[in-house]
Amino acid sequence: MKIVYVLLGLFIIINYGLLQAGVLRRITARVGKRIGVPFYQPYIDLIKNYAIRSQFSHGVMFYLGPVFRLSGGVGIFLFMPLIFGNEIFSNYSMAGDLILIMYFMFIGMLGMALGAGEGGHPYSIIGITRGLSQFTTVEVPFTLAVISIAIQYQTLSITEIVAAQQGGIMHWTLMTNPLATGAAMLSFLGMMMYAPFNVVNAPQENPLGPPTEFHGTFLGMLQTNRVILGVMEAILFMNLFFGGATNWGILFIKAFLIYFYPVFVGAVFPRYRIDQSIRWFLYLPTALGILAIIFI
Amino acid sequence: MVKNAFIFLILIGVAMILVNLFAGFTGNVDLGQIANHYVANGPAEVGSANIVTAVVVTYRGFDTLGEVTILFLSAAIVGFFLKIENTDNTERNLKYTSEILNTASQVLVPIMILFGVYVFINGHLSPGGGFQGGAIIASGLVLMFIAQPKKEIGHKLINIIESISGVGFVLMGLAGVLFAGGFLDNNVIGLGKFGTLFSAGAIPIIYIFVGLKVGSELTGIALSLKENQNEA
Amino acid sequence: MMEKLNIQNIGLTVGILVILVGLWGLLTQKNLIKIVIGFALFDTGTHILMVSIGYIKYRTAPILDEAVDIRNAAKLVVDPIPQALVLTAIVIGLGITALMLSYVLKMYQNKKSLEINNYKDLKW
Amino acid sequence: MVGPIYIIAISLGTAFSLGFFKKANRNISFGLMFFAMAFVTFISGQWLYAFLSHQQETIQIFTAGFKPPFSISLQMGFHEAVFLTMINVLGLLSAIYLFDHLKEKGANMMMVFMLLFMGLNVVVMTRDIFNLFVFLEISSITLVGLIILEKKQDAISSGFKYLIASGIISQILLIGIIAAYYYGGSLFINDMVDSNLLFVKGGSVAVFLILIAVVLELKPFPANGWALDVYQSATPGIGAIVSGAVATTSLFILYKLLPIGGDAWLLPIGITGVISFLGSNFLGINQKNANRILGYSSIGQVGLLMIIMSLSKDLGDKFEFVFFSILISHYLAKAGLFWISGIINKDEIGQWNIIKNKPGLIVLTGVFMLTLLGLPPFPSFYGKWELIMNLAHSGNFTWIAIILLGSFFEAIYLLRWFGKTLMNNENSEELIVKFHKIFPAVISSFLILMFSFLTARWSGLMSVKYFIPFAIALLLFALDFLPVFIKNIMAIATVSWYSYVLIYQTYIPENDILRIIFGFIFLIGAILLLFPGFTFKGKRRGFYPLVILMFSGLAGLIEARTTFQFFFAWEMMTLASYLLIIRGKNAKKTSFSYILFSMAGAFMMFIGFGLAYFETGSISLNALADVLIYANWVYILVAVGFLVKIASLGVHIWLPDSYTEADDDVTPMISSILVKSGVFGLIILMLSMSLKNAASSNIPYILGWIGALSALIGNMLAIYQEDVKKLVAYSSIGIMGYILFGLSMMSHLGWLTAISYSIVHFLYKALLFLAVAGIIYRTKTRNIYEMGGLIKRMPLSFISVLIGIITLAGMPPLVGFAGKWMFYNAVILKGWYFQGAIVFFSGIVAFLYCFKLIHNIFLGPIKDNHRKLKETSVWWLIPQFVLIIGIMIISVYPKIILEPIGLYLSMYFPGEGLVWAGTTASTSLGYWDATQIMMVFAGMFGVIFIILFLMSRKVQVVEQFNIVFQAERPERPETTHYAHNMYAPYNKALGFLAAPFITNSWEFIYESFHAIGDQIRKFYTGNGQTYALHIVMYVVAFYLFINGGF
Repeated sequence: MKIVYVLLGLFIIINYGLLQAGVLRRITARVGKRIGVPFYQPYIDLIKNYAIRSQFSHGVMFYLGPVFRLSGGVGIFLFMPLIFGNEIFSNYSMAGDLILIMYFMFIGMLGMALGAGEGGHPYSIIGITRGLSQFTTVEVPFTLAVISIAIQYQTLSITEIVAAQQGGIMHWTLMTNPLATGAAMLSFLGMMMYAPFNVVNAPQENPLGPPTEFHGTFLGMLQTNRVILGVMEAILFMNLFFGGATNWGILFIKAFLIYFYPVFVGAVFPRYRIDQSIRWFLYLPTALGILAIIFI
Repeated sequence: MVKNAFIFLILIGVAMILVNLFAGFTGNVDLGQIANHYVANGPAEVGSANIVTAVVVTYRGFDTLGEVTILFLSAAIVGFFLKIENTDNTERNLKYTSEILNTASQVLVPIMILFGVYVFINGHLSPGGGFQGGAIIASGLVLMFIAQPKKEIGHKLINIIESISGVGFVLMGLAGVLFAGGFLDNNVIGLGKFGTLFSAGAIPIIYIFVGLKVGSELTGIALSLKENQNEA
Repeated sequence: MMEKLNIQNIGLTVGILVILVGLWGLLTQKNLIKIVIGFALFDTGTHILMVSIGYIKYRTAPILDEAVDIRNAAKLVVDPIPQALVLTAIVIGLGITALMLSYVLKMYQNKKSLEINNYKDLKW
Repeated sequence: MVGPIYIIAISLGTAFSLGFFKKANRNISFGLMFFAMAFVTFISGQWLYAFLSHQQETIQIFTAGFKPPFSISLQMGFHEAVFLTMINVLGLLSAIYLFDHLKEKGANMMMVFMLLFMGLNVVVMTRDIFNLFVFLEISSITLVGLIILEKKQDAISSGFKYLIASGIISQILLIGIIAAYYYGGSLFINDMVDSNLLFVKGGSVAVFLILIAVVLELKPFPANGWALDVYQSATPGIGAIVSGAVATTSLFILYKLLPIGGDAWLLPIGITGVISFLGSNFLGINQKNANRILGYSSIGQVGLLMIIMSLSKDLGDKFEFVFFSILISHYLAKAGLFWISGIINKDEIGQWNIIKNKPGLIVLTGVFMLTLLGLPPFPSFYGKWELIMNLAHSGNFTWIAIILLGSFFEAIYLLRWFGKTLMNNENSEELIVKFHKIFPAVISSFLILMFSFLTARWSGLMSVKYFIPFAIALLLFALDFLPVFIKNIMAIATVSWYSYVLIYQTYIPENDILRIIFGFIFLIGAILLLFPGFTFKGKRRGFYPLVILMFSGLAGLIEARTTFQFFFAWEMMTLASYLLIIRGKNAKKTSFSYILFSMAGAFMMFIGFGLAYFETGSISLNALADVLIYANWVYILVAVGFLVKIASLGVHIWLPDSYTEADDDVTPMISSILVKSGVFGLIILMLSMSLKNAASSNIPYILGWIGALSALIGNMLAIYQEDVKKLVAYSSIGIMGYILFGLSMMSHLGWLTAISYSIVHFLYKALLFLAVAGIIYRTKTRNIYEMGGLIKRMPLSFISVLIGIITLAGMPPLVGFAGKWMFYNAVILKGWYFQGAIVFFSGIVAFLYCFKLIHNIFLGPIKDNHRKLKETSVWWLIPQFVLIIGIMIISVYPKIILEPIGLYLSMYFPGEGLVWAGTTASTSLGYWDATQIMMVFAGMFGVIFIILFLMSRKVQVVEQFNIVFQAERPERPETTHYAHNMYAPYNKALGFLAAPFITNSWEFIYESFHAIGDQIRKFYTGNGQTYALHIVMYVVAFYLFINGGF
């Protein structure tokens, strides 16, 4: 029975994610004084990709790469409690806590990396090395923030963290532990890989970055994953710092706002070189994280 | 020069040590207990009129054996060391020696050898002994080398004498172990009458061996050195 | 002063001086032969010390001939032991000196030099 | 029995009568001489036997039939018998060794040769000091004679130097003797001891002169330039005599005359010994000339023996054991090395590698050098142990420090020399080994082995069962001619039997979790890692004995209950692993640094044990818990030994190259098994010292930081490696730091993490190294950018590496995640946030090299020369898949290892720990259900895979386009390959963290040692006169020192 609700939740998340993506693309277009695509464009892309008949593969790992990738995204969804106080939509979060989710992000990356790697195109591997390199330092402030809130709430279980934040905006981590929130939100920029940290799979230049190796169904899976992953990371931050959500409406609003923030930053700031971004995460965000641990 | 000054300082240190060494020296007034024993009982125990000889040959005979060995060794080493590799030493032109020296040596050498023999035979009665006698004999022979450089004396004879006397010495020592109190005890053939030539047990015999050995060894050394000299 | 100036002390002093002279020669001379001579002097100095240690005033050599009567010989003769020892020591010194000289001879034959500074092949 | 006097009589008689045969056939004279010496040896041996077997009284032999002091008397007692036997045996062996020399040089030299030993015999026996002087002269004159056995120019000049020096010394002795006669009235040593010489004015100076002469006979540093020249220039056969027989005799003289000086002289002698020991060993580091090194080492050893002699009071009844065990080892080993040097006949130690293809000679050299170093199982090891422990017992830690420091200097040059000996040589000149030259060395090595056994039994520290491994090793060595296949089977059988006896029969009944775990890692792991051995062709000479020794050493660690057993096993394991590593083709330099670090660590541990013994008076390991006053010291000292083994930051520089250069199947052994010995040691140490007493509670904090930093630096360095083995090696440093951090948290979870993680690390590190080795076995290259695309050729290896890195990176659902999860909880509970953060950061950094590893080997386009490759040999794959199965089981059901360990730990950390509800483990912070995660993941993965499969019809596989090079450069094209210098931007950003400043600083220290030594040794000007001056200066300085001049 639970499996049904889990799939339902997944369905909701995917649709929401697609819409959100379309809307945000439109907003950024307007910021850039352009008309932009219709908000349902992501649906079209997705359907088109899944519908493409011709398939090329470079080998087993190339074939399995997207599977790994999507498993990573779906896995995060599966182990994340969505709606607080709602047994149905707490998914499989009883199987593991915050740490599990943090480490589940890696599986997707690894799968992507392996898959693209077998493609054999040097640009994809260059993109992967960049991505991994940036990722290592992005994680540092986030880890510090997590430790900080773990000290604060004396738990690593997301459900309990959310529970501790109930009862008004003043109880949110945002208020009770602003330093940790700051550090985490800065590293969130890096996780979402919008500008200035999007040199990894730079979308404007062609062809660069792992996704360009894939097409058709493979690419469709990657897109699906990106949608799910984006939303889920937003939800993760919502749960950790913004008091979680007690119903779908709040979830959508909070998720949208949290997701909008890196897009906004990306629309405003130019892009970093990879070594610059690596260092950047070790300066201000890490400092914030350390302070968050000291002044908890 | 600085180095020498430094060495001078060091030597002052040495001098200080030696002075301290004899700081407690107050001339003897009487014989020590051991010396006393030697002088008092020497005649009875060893039967040699020359107490020094008694000490050298019997009481501390073992030292003497070692001493002979040392001479023997240095002779052997020098002999080995200075052996002429190139046997064609014919072109060595040696100093011409004067007629006087030549003639004199012919007279003197036998007398010197005879005197040497006398000295070591009477070692237990009068001053002297094997070493002195041997040295005299050797000097006689050295005189002969100087007088007649051309005259060749084979090492073989010297070696034979050396070996015989050496083995004889050791055998006398063993005789001491077998027939008397211990190694090199001279009391193997009776002490004889005190103060006569045939007295003091084995001492004269040992001294004969020592004399021959020392003589031959010193000669050997001199001979090797001579064969090496080559001033052209 | 006078009683300090007896044969023994003279002997000791001379011995020490000879030893020092020998050492000086041994340590400062550059000529191999002179070094050997220095060593021989050192040797001799030691021998002088030995003999003079055994000496006793107004006494004669430890040979019991008609000059010395056997009954109270112990009152009449000097200590025989140092004399015996010095005899041995002299012979040993002789042997070593002979060896040294033959070495010098050989070194000279090989390098045609008596300068000790020329024999520093092995070092450090 | 034949009286000792016949020793003299026969030698002299024969020597004199040799004159008859001068011209005759030289074989006759040699035969005579040899027979005489053999008989002399027989006499002394017979007396020794008499003293050992039944209560033989010490006897006096009076010459001339008068009692001493009136005549010269000889003494034959137990000590005399021992020394005489040693000297004469050496004489006999040297006679054999020098056979052709003596025969060529003729009767004169034969006389000289045998009279040397006659002289030494008398010197040992005589009780009359003037007589001693005379026969000392004999021995020095004969020595001078033998020096010029070969009339080489430098031999002659060094002989002259020797004459001058020994002349001065003997004159000093003579003056002393005559003065002593005047003041004491006797030349009989016993009388001199009884007399009141020391208290007469001037008498003390006489004693001083006598003793200083004896000391000078021992060639004390720095007044020993002449002796060194002799060692260097004389034929090695003579060197053997000088350091074996003459030095031994001089020691006995000191032992005989020291009572005259009384106790007041013990300290000065000890100080002289210290100066010699430290000085000459320190200068030895700079030497290149084999014989001269041996000279330095002999002088050092004599210094050590002088120290021991001066400490006889503190050593008490152990004195004889210590003295003789060290003396005999030195005497045999040094002589043996001189003989080998004579066979090799090369001055420069760099040229010694011509024995590369002579295994026999290599083994001999190894035995001798390791004996000198006092490594187990050789006699000096027990001697050193007793020495240090007894000194510790009486609290002489200055002496301990000095002794160990000197031994370390000695280790430096001897081991470097040994390394050079094994260098692979280009010059193909063949070495001819005459039988009569090798024979003495063989005999002495046999004697060494015999004495190893005897000393071990006498020391009473070893029970017979400790010799089983050696027996097996010797057996394997004897069977070395067999092909690898059979020997491998034998080795596996041995280890299996061992593990059966230890684990199944001992620990499981005792339910001793810790020992079960490490027994499993050490022994079962050994069985697995021996399988690849089947792929090796040929003989692999000497490999299997070492392997057996290493693993039995590891087993000994688990077995050990006393500090001695522990130290023994530790040293043995270190030694064996060193010899295994050095077998690698280019492993000489790196194995040198490995053994140096290990020995330094071992010495520290040694001092630590000594300190503990000093306080508790017990050598039981548990007694460490009772150390209170010096707890911090003991803790640090012992811990350093273990930190070296797990290559913590600061002492890690030996590890990467050693792992890289070792044979491909040795690397997994050391990297996944051997390092765990350090972990085990730390656990033992912490269990007894951090838990049971609070005295040293702050040290774990420091260790924690060290661990965190090693984790960071290890991983950082791993990223940039282009050599695949080196990459994995550096990651080992990181993981070990991680384990160290877990242990030093001193909490239940921390320890649970560390211990379970050492199992996991064993599994995946062995897996990775085996896979990598299997790949290298095929590709014949270690450069990672020369591989690629191998997934199609070696799918099985790919699976191994994939599993390996997923576990290493700690991703769910595999068991690596268990470590990370417990770790978070432990860190947050413990409150070590920043160290924790560093460790997590390094954990993420680990991704970079994990990906590099798997991608650059298996993915991307394949290289042209690899298109034909096959999957690697099955012998590499079998252990890999056993390990994979292990990982999988633990991943699905981690409870099976975590729960028992938890139970075991709750003995020490009650209250905390994991709470198990079904398959869910939970702490006060979080929860985690490995089984469920695994199921969810599997289900999800399967579903998605099926979806993809259904949606993607008629997939056509296409080759990659070979566009891996951005542009060809004529030289080193790989630099433009994308896989070369993969993480350049990362290096640009954070490269400073990987700067090799630690390596540089260590090298700086090493270099400056050399520089200093180079300056110091300049005072050996090579001028005989200067050496004479040194002697005189030494005397004066010593005099001033004695009389408080300064």
